[in-house]
Amino acid sequence: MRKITYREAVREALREEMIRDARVFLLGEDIAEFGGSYKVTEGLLAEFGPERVRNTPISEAAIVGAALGAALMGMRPVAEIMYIDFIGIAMDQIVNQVAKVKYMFGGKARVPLVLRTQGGGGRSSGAQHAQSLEAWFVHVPGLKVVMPSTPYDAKGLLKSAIRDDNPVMFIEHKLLYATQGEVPDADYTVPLGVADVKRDGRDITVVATSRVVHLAMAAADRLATQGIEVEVVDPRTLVPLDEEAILASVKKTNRLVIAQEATPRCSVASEIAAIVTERAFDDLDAPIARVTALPTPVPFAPALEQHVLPDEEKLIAAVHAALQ
Amino acid sequence: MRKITYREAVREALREEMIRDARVFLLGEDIAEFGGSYKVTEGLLAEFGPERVRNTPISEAAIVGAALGAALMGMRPVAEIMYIDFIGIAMDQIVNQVAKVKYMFGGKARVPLVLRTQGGGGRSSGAQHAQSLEAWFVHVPGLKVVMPSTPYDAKGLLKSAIRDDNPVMFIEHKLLYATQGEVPDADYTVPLGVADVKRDGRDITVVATSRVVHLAMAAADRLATQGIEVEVVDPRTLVPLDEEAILASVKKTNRLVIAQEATPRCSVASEIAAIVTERAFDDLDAPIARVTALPTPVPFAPALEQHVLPDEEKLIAAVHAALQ
Amino acid sequence: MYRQMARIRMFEERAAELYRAGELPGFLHSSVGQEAVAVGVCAHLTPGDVITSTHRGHGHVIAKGARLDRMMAELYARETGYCRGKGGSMHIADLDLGILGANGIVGGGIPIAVGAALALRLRGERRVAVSFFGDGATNTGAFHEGLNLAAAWEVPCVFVCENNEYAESTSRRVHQRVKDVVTRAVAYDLPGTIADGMDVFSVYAVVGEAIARARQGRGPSFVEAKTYRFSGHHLGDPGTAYRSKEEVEVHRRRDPIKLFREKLVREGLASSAELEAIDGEVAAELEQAVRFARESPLPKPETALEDIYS
Amino acid sequence: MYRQMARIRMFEERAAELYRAGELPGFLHSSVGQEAVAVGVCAHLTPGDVITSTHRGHGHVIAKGARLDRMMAELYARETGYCRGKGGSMHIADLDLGILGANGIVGGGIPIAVGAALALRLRGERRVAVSFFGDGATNTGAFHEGLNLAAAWEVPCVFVCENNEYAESTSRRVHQRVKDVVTRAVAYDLPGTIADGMDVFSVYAVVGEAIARARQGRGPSFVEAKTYRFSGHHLGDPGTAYRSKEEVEVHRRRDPIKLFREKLVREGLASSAELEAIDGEVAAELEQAVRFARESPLPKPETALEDIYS
Ligand SMILES: Cc1ncc(C[n+]2csc(CCOP(=O)(O)OP(=O)(O)O)c2C)c(N)n1
Ligand SMILES: Cc1ncc(C[n+]2csc(CCOP(=O)(O)OP(=O)(O)O)c2C)c(N)n1
Ligand SMILES: [Mg+2]
Ligand SMILES: [Mg+2]
Repeated sequence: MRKITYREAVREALREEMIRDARVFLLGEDIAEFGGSYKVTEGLLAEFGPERVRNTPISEAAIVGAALGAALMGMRPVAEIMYIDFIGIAMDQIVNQVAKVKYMFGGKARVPLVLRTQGGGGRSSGAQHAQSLEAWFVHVPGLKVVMPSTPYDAKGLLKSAIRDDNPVMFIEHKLLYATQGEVPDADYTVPLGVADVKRDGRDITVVATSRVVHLAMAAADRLATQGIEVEVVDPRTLVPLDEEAILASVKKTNRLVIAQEATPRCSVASEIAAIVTERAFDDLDAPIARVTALPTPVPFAPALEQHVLPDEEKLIAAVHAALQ
Repeated sequence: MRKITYREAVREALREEMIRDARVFLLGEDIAEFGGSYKVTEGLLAEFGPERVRNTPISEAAIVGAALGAALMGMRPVAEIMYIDFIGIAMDQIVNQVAKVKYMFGGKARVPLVLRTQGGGGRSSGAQHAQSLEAWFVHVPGLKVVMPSTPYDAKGLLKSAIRDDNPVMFIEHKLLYATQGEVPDADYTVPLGVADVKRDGRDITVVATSRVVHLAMAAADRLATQGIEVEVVDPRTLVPLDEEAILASVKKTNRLVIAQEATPRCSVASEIAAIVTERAFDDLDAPIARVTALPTPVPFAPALEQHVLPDEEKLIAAVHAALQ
Repeated sequence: MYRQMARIRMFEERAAELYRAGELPGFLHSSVGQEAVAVGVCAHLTPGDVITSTHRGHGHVIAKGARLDRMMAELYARETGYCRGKGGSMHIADLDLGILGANGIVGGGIPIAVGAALALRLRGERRVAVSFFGDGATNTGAFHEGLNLAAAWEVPCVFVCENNEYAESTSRRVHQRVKDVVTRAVAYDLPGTIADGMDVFSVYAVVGEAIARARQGRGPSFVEAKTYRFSGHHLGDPGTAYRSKEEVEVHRRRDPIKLFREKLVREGLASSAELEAIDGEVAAELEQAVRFARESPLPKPETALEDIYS
Repeated sequence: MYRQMARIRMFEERAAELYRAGELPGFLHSSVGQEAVAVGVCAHLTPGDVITSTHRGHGHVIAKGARLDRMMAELYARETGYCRGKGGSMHIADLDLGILGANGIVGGGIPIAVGAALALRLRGERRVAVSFFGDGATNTGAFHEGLNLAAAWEVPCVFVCENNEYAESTSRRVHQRVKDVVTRAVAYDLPGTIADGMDVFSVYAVVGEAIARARQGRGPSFVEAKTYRFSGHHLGDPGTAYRSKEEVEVHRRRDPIKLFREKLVREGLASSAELEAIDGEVAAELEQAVRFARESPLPKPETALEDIYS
């Protein structure tokens, strides 16, 4: 199969859905001539023109609000928030309007809206350009939340998100854009709410999200040489969460490490830990461990950032501890 | 000891700290003549004048940003966000500025800022006036988070918060304002980061926050008549969290129910469940249960709201299940 | 138009009564005194046009075509209400009528209206969007971002500020320095006009131009309607802690319904008897609405879990 | 003033070199072309006055008194940097110098400056706050809420918009309709003036009045400095996808440092030799700064856990 980058995979999904459905359009800061901060939308202005690839002012609240208004009128906007770090500005619109209108209106609304954004550290971008804030959105009923880790998933999930009639937060990772992976030529989708077992293993389950899936895969390779078979489960969508897939893996391995780039408190890792203790307590042979960023803002200096973010070593140490 | 309401306790803390320290001042929407939406600041305009009790425009981002600027200059602002539901508008200022300036500046800043707000349902206020959003702030390093359940705690914790050199989210509950409790006449503080065992018991631990502490106490009374002795632990501050107090109780009772009014996913209940499975796995004789709001926006109709929010019955059922 | 104004006034007054009698849960923001704005604006709108409204939204949605019975049922938190009892007074919506919702967040509806207008523009339709909001809302970031975006994109949206001189208890003198709210239109290079919000003819004339402009693809514009709320911020606020009796009295003398009636009769457009007949019909409609609401079933508790996702 | 402009220019150019050589992590936003604004403004400020700055903040903080060595050390992510390597280019701050921080959030510093000014006012001090921001920032909610609050409270704050006609790649024609940014001052009933941001004398004169007003307790005001950035949005953006070579050329001809030199020499205020001597001193200071940075220790990894709480 051909290999393309994660960036290209996202772009292809946008492009193909724009061709497929005239109601799909894009809005966001510097997505037109500039092709977006991470060049995801490059070339789309030329192909679809300025009505469907719309540069906006620096107005994150209005970007989201306008996307909502357009969605309520039957369009299928895909809005981009340049960095997830800026999403606080749009938080009211996302949480009080986008997530709730359908419910508040007694069901009589459809909100086919995708909010694309990217997060994560590793580029010395500093505390306001490197966060992982998915937990906020998982906390809020009414939103779906997607975090793809591979080009294949990115393309297939984004297509599902655009075709979904609900608001979807689609969270990419800045360090993944240049990564490569196999992606079919033909149209396909990856359904929301279905986890993917990225590696089979019998000794321990590692549930990992976004870029940390790759750290987990690398750690699993190294652990395999020590005779430890790690099962790597990538939920891919955090809402809806494929609890059954996680529980099935834990029932098999009886040990669980949860790994993410976000800070620990009230995070997706906390949530998965809580679910598994609630629903598979008797299957656990060891405490559940979380491998997360340390609870600090993301520092600028590479040495500090590396210290704060999760990495292979930390994962391997957690696996060893859980196997004790 | 004299009894006063939770509302009066908060007001007394504000008043006494304003007398004690000229750097303390208040800002927020309708806090002056109106005395605030829930009448907490009533009378303070008359006593301290319009320079220190400042009505603001409807500009939550500017309220927080201005409070931060004043704090950086050595003042000790107490800002009010009328409903925690509106805090999305200030989210960027809180998370990217208030929580991070000290760190980003390499430690060279003090941010003695209190953000008072109130949350919670039970008054048919609808989905945009009844949320419990503390988890967002617990997720973010750099903030402290306080949720008092009694007049005594409210007064003592607010005084500590105002005297603290860090930003503190101080989250009250609208249904608690009218509740009464014993509060000493003399000056006292309740330290941040110390939980309170609101009721001793040997059979099971219920960790509960804010208004749900009272539901837990009522449930415990009823369970006591069935011979079940519930220990009710109120963390009081969520950051810093008194993990030791929770673990000590679990070590004693070996069973844990966590109860809160917020929605479940990535919540404080998830976090406490994760901590306890990490740190006291072997002490647990039963799965940890969470009693939370159902994962929906808060509905308007009383019958629906009641169905969604936690109550005594749900708590009692969870305790019974955990004791099975 | 007279009927619509009467429907709003009587709906608000009846709802206040029922609220005080303890029949309605939650809280209510009365638009009594501001009826001429809602009606003068919506008289220009077709069912295909859309509005976004506010916490003080009963008038807007009635003027835009909402049924009193389903509104009252919503206030009564019944299954037959516009939102199946899930929304309440602050969230009444009906997409089929072009009502994109009242809103509990001040300023929250403004960017939504801009997006709705963008959709109309993208599809080349000659429909328009109207966003209602108060003077207090013009201090929110959402207002600024929304109007700037509308101007930059030239979408068919009309911004109607109901300036009643207060945001809850906070006088405009305290919350903003501009003499007229309409001054803010300049910041977006938008046309802006002031209407007498107590005079439905004035509102009708001023807004007519703005809507025509939008419908013809000539871009957004701004209208400030100077009005006043006769009651407190919500039922429960007597509205006396921050404004004088005299001030309220002065405005009450320009009651928009009284002014309208007088004009209609003076100019021979309607007789007192005709107007009273309309009042009678509206009163009957309203009693029917209250009956409908009271007799409607409460939502089943389990329905709380419906309507979150499509 | 000449020295300050030279320090900024050379700092930016040296940092760009080092960045391209791979010595500096993260990303950098160069203020080359905009030096006259930073310098013309800060020439009025005492150490007790405070500023808030932006992602493009090197010029502001240098003009406000920051040391080049500690700045360079921060860009090098060293323990001796202004932020101990925790902040980087976008977060340089020194409260002792009245620098309340560069800022990675567009518009984020504006309300902070308003609050700082409020503190000065509450304490009755004659110090002032200045907030720098770009044209793009004037579309943010924070700008609107901040300026409105400053106006309502009459705090001693001067708002300085560096209008370089672009927000990243987005031309002002696309992101806002007003012909001059300063028009927006009207929305808050604030005095507003335009300065030629390529002419340090013009900036100095215009801002001088605004700062005097604030210092005398006569309230906030707004200055638009028309300027241009000679490089791309950040190092890495060639700045060519969205603007023509000709356009850049036209502006480069009005290089603020060149203009300033010419004027100084023409009017006999300084000789070329004197200016070159200054350049030489600055170059030496800068090399010293680079040496300091390179020789400074990296922060210890564990220090990542410090400085979160007091
Ligand atoms: C973002 C936000 N902040 C605060 C509130 C609380 N609140 C509700 S109505 C109101 C005043 C609104 O004033 P205005 O826009 O003038 O409308 P009016 O009530 O006068 O019709 C306030 C502060 C809110 N609902 N939303
Ligand atoms: C809230 C927010 N949105 C978007 C960005 C990304 N961003 C960084 S600089 C910039 C453009 C800023 O334009 P302007 O205010 O004119 O300043 P200039 O870069 O021209 O100096 C953008 C969009 C950001 N940092 N913060
Ligand atoms: Mg008003
Ligand atoms: Mg610019």
